[in-house]
Amino acid sequence: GGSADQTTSDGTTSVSGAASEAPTLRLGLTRAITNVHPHKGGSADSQGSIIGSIYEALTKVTVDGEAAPSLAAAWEQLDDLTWTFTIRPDATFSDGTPVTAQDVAWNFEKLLDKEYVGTAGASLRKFTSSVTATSDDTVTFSLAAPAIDLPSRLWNLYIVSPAYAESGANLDLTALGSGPYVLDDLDLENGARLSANPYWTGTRPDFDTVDYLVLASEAQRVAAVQAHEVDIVLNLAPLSTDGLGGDDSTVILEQGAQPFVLAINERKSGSPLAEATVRQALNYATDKQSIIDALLKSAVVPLPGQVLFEPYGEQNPDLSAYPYDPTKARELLSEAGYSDGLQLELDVPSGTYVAAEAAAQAIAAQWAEVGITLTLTVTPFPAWVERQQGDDDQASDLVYINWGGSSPTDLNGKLGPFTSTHIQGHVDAPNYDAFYDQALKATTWEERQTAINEALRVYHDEAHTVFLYASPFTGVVSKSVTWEPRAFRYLYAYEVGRA
Amino acid sequence: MTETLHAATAARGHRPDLEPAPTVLQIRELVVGPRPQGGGAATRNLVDGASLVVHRGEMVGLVGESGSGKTLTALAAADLLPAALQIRGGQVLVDGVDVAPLGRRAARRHLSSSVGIIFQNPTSSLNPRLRIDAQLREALPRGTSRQQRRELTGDLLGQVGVPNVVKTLGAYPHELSGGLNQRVMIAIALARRPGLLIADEPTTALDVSVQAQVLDLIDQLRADLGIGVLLVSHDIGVIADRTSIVSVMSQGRIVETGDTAEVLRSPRHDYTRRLLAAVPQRLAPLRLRSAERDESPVHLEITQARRSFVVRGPAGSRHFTALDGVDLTLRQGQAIGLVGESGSGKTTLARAVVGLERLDSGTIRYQGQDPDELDRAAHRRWRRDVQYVFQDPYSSLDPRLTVQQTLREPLELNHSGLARATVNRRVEELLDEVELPGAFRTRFPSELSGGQRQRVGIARALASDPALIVADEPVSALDLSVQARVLALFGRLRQERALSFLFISHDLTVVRYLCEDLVVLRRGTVVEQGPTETVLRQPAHPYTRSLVDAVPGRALSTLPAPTDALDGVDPATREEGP
Amino acid sequence: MSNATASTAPAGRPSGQLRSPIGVRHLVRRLLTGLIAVWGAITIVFFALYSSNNPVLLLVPPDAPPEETARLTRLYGFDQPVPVQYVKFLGNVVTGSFPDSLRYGQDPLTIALQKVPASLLLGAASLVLGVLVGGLIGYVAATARYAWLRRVPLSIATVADAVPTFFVGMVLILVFAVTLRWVPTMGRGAGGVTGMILPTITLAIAFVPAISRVFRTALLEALRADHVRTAIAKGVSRPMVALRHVVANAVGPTLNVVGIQAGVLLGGAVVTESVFGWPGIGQLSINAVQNRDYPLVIVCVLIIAIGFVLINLVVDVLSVLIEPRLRA
Amino acid sequence: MSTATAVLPELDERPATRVRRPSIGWAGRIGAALLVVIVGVSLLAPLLAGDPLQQDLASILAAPSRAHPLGLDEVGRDVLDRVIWGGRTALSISLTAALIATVLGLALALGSALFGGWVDTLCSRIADVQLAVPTIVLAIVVLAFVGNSFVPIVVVLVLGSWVLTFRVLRGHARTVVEQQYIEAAIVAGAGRSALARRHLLPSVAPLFFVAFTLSASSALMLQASLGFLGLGVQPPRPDWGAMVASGRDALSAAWWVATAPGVAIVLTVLALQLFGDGLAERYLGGARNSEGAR
Ligand SMILES: Nc1ncnc2c1ncn2[C@@H]1O[C@H](COP(=O)(O)OP(=O)(O)OP(=O)(O)O)[C@@H](O)[C@H]1O
Ligand SMILES: Nc1ncnc2c1ncn2[C@@H]1O[C@H](COP(=O)(O)OP(=O)(O)OP(=O)(O)O)[C@@H](O)[C@H]1O
Ligand SMILES: [Mg+2]
Ligand SMILES: [Mg+2]
Repeated sequence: GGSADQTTSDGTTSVSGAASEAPTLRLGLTRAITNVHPHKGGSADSQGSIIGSIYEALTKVTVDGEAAPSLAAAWEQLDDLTWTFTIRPDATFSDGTPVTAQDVAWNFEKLLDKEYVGTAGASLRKFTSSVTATSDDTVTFSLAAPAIDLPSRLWNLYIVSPAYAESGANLDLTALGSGPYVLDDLDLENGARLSANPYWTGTRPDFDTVDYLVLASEAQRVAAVQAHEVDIVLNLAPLSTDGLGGDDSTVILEQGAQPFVLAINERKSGSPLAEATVRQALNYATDKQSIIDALLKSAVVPLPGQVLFEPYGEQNPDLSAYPYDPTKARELLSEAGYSDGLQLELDVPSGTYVAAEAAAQAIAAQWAEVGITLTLTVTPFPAWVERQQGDDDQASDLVYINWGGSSPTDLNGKLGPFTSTHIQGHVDAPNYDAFYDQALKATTWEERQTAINEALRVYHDEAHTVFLYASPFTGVVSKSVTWEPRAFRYLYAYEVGRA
Repeated sequence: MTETLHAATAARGHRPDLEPAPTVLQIRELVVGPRPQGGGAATRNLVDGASLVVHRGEMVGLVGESGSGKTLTALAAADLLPAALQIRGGQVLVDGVDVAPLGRRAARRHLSSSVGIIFQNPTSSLNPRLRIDAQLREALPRGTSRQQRRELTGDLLGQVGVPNVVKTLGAYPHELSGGLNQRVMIAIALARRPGLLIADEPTTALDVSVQAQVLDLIDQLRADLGIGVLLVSHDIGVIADRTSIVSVMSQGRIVETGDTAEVLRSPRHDYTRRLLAAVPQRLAPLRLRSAERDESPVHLEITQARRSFVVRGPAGSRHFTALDGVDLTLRQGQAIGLVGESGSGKTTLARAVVGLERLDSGTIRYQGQDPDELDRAAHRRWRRDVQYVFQDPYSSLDPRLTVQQTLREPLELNHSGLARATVNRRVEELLDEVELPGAFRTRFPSELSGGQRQRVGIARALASDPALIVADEPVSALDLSVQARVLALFGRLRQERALSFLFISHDLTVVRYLCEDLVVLRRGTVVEQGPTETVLRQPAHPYTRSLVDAVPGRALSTLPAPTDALDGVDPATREEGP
Repeated sequence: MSNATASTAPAGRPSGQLRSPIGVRHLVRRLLTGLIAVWGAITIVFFALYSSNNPVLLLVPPDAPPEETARLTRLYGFDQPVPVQYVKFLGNVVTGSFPDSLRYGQDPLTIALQKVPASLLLGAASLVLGVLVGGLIGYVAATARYAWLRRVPLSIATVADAVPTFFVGMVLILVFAVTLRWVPTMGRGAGGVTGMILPTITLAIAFVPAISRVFRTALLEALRADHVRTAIAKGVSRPMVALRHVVANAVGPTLNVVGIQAGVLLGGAVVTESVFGWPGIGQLSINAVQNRDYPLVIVCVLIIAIGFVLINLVVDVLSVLIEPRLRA
Repeated sequence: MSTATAVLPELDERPATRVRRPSIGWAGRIGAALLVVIVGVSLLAPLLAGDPLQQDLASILAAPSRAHPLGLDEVGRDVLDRVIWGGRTALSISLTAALIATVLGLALALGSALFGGWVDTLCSRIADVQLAVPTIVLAIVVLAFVGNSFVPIVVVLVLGSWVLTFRVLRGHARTVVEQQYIEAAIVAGAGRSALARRHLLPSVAPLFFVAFTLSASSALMLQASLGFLGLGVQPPRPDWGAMVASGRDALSAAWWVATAPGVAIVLTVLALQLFGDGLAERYLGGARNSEGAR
């Protein structure tokens, strides 16, 4: 069983004092839950963590970023376009029925159906022709394009009981999976209660019941930590962690897995941002380091001139960060004909990213020095999405965003959002698009890395985004529990142990 | 004449020949003033050394102008002064007991069982939220058993002449008429069998006919139960009819006390004399045009006027017919008095005449024409010709306008071409006409007394140089003395200008003074009309008769009439502005 | 006038027997005006919502092709002209069948109704607390013997009136939950009943000032009323005068204000619920707005407006019950 | 000449004195003084305060000191400067909104009172609609969907506060219309416009100012709440509500960041309310005390 290996506590979450016998594990989520649909994806900060605790996918991603067995005990690549996965024999849904290959194939059939509500299949459809049950415990993937990292592309395509799904259950709000927990109670605004799955055959998790609590604002998170109302909470602003920690809890303040950038809208009619020199100027005008030092407590590094960075991505060693050089920025601007300054607009999704508003205001102040007037618009995340997904002219010039994969090998997640075709993106980067496509379809790891390096170089040279810094990975973990921090922020209940 | 008066007073409990009955109330040198507020200097005393005695079985009258301190004296006797006031000196003995040294609780206990008190407005004196039954029970002496209470409440209501006892017990005050509520109040006052009943203007808020009934009841209870009554009133007629002893109050002092008949016949104090002079019963009627009356052209003709109102309540709406086919003809120069009980439709009719109210059906023709059918210019002329004088001199003047602004309004609106100087001259003339000094021009209504305000109201009506004045109870909100002066003003206007008058009043004596013709309205229909004297002497309709009978002050008419009371009011003696 | 009313007084019935306290027609009329208000409310919201973008964009996965957007737009009917959508929408309201919540993927009415009990609980608790405290302050301010007692509590209430609900909530959390740890920061979870304390206080503070001011004024008015003098003259004991004749007569006007304050209560609930994470309709509506969940927003506003109308209807009926003068 | 006539004039009532209105009271005066200070400081912000956008990333969340009496905020801006400039934001928005709302309420109230009938019914129904949706809900919906810049915020605040003026003024205007002096003016020949000009407007004028102050206080409160919920003016423009919200995250580490603007809100709202109550006391015998009574 893939999930059998319980992580042991490392230095960060070492035991201290008497172990809590509290029956319930309390985990903080940072955003209201959208749904718990197994086929609609889900953010690590909200339902992603819940879904991963009640469902299993064929594979899972370990803390180290490797694809590991989960519902599939093993897999095999037969040729460039054919893979087989063998289902774990003791896998059982939480109603007691065994998980069969037919069940898995049914799920993928749904995911590959264009009309299906579950949207997580969208990227799968691009390279998969069909998924069929070839025996009682094997499913076979027939691909349309090579995918050498197929196992790590499957980790969040969860398998729901077909009988349950077809019984008319609302999968947005109820669940029946084969994971270590079952969903007892769900309140999308406030959280969920989980209890141990009686049919779970793997290692029994330490906690029989788990409360996921939505703590949607920084203040709520801080207050909950201070009042000892949660065992683990993530996504605190680095500055808020100052007074926290101590005898009974440990503070996490590390570099996270995803990059922060200011995504650029290059396709707005008449936008100065269509010119590479202007975009480069923006990069030179941004003093990443002082923001990191002031607002992020120096926990992260500036992006090395690319959106991938070690140890979470295939960094191009030849690139390095744009230095802070306002003089150069001003030169580039006047070169582009904007010596009199420039008016730009920056959208900041509110309550979504730690310290985002403060950082945006700091950037606005820095850019003001090279003659760029930056108008901020802080809007709730969904409003922001709506605007960003609209057409080019309606979307904002710039967007403060944390785009990145959900696992170390998730190339689609890590590089996809930066392409010209991405629905939230508004860049015009055909060269990058081509290299990205090559990387996706590569049949060898070397081929893939070469393409990635090229893509990253193009993105850097043409400055298709304003590279900021790695996202901070922050949180507070009570010393009554043990948890090995995951920089991708998934907070799976079964990974938390009693100290 | 003197004999009859004496007989009357004897019947009212004054027994000069016998040992004086025990006193139930004795007020000695009472001083009432504001409670000192935060160490502020002593302010004016509102009652300033009043003394008064009420014996068992006797009805004592307390009379005086408004604000003279009658109510405060009565309240002080029952220890019910408003929180801002206090007794500053003197003594109050109730049933021979000085209440001051008793302490709050004991005083309250003593007073509540020995003094019953009823007030001017019976409906607001009852708790609107409780049924009559509950309010009566509360008044019963402590220690009365449940069973007894149930019986006693019924008995009490029976005693005060409430017709349908069961229904009344279950009713809320707002469901009962004022007269009935006053009876309930009396029942409450009597519940603890007190020796003294204090009645503060018990009938002022009631209809004339109801007034008489309530006063009869009090009188009868006095005789039957032998209680002493302190009857506070500003109505000399009521005092004359009902009391054996009267105290006259002026500016916080009792200026004269004595046998009622004696005081009325030969008032010793100046103030009492003035009070008596202003009594409308004693004004000789104006007689202006009785001879040529029928020849003058018809000025105003009302035919079959009907008007009903939708009265909305939480339980739904119902129709109430205020005017039910009224016919009335007013000739040039004629003054018609319109009388009738409250709610009979007098005001509705008057407002319809001046166009403030629409009729449902019927017509009102002014000089043969329906104002609604007039063209613009003619309509304006009609507007100017027909003017209205309101009952309430307080709310009929805009508090934000000075006297001259108020008077300018009709001048500016109706004669828009007038030069400023002309307007100002007209204002002066108008003030002169209503006997107000020119210096009053710049005053605001709040700086005027009621009588002065009413004069401004009259001047405003005169400003448009009208031909017909409709006056709706123009004097009933005024003090007697003021009332007399305003009536004199109306009389003079009638003499000097060729005005037609529609004069509304519930007071027959007022109408008798001013109008030679009378129309009696009842429930929206005219029940009787004709020359005033005729109608009053030989009322044909029983309703008219009851109205005439109910007029208080029968005793006054037996006094020698000071015939010339108002004839010679001299404009030169009008008051000066400060 | 009084004669006229006397003649229409209800026929004699023994006291104590129940009368219909309020006319059915009156109730119906109030209900109708209430419905008009509700209709107006949701219409405003409808047009506010539909004047903005196409919410379907939210449902479209990032890497979906443009056809996907068009398909979902058609599916949800956002492509139709606004009047058509409006008529359809009114039809939905009347039949109570709304399009599925975009976020919950199910009938928004069910979801919203599930949140109502929590809101009711919070609202009722703070109403009781607010009325008690406000009433007490008003009573003291009107009747206390000492000037400081008449002034100080009322002044505190006046100052409290100037403190925004969110600030109250924030300070209460900092002091009582974080620093003193007497109560939980959140309205639910492990907290149980103790979790209710802070939100209840916060919400109550929002309308204590109004209640105390109005109750004070009503009391002063009732104290001045003639019938109080009658009661004292009758020899009714002081506490009974205070209770039956003064306080009872001051309740009516105060109740009216409670009705008007219902809006404050509901609005305050929105802020309070989201500050404390109280799982009620207020929190749901803010989240629905932030998630651009159109059907759910409409249903939330609908429920809040109906709540307001119902509260006022109840106030109406209560006023008539305690205020016989209002009965015909 | 008879005795009666000689004495009559003397009897003619008590001396008439100019009735003095009650003053706005000590609380009203405190409110007025506070208001003068707040408005004055806001007007003089360019002279009194430094640049509210000036950042010092090196010393964020610095505690109050001589140089920065109220400390620095989460991006190292001077909190005092921001509070002062925030006053300009708060006052400009809420006073504009209150002015529009009061004028609107006045116009509708006068229309209702003068025309009565269906005009009155219509206006009252609209007011009912407005009351049935708590302003904050309406504001959240409108701002979230229409966007939050100056104009929509003002519109929302107007929507939220015109009813107050309307109800108070309508009630008052209706009692005025029922006064006999209005009928007297009609009899004297006044039409609707003359009534409005000569009698109604002067009589509601003081109330207008009362309503304006109280509307301004409720608008300010609402505007602060919107700022707190992130629906106010956009950063970095200083806004009290938004400052409280961002300071709230660091409340236990740097209490001054949230407290200073919070206290500013309370003081300003309080000043407006005290002043408004004072005016109400003076002109109405307490408008807010009888709120909803009519
Ligand atoms: N609570 C009070 N505080 C201050 N002054 C008062 C108070 N009550 C009455 N007064 C004043 O005391 C004086 C006497 O009042 P009182 O009510 O006794 O007059 P009255 O003779 O009964 O007059 P009316 O005939 O109008 O009833 C008046 O000038 C009145 O203004
Ligand atoms: N606008 C109105 N709406 C409803 N009912 C009205 C209205 N005006 C008058 N009424 C009713 O019509 C009836 C007649 O009223 P009106 O004022 O004409 O009587 P009145 O004879 O002048 O009485 P009073 O002597 O009390 O002044 C009363 O019962 C009154 O309640
Ligand atoms: Mg009196
Ligand atoms: Mg009348």
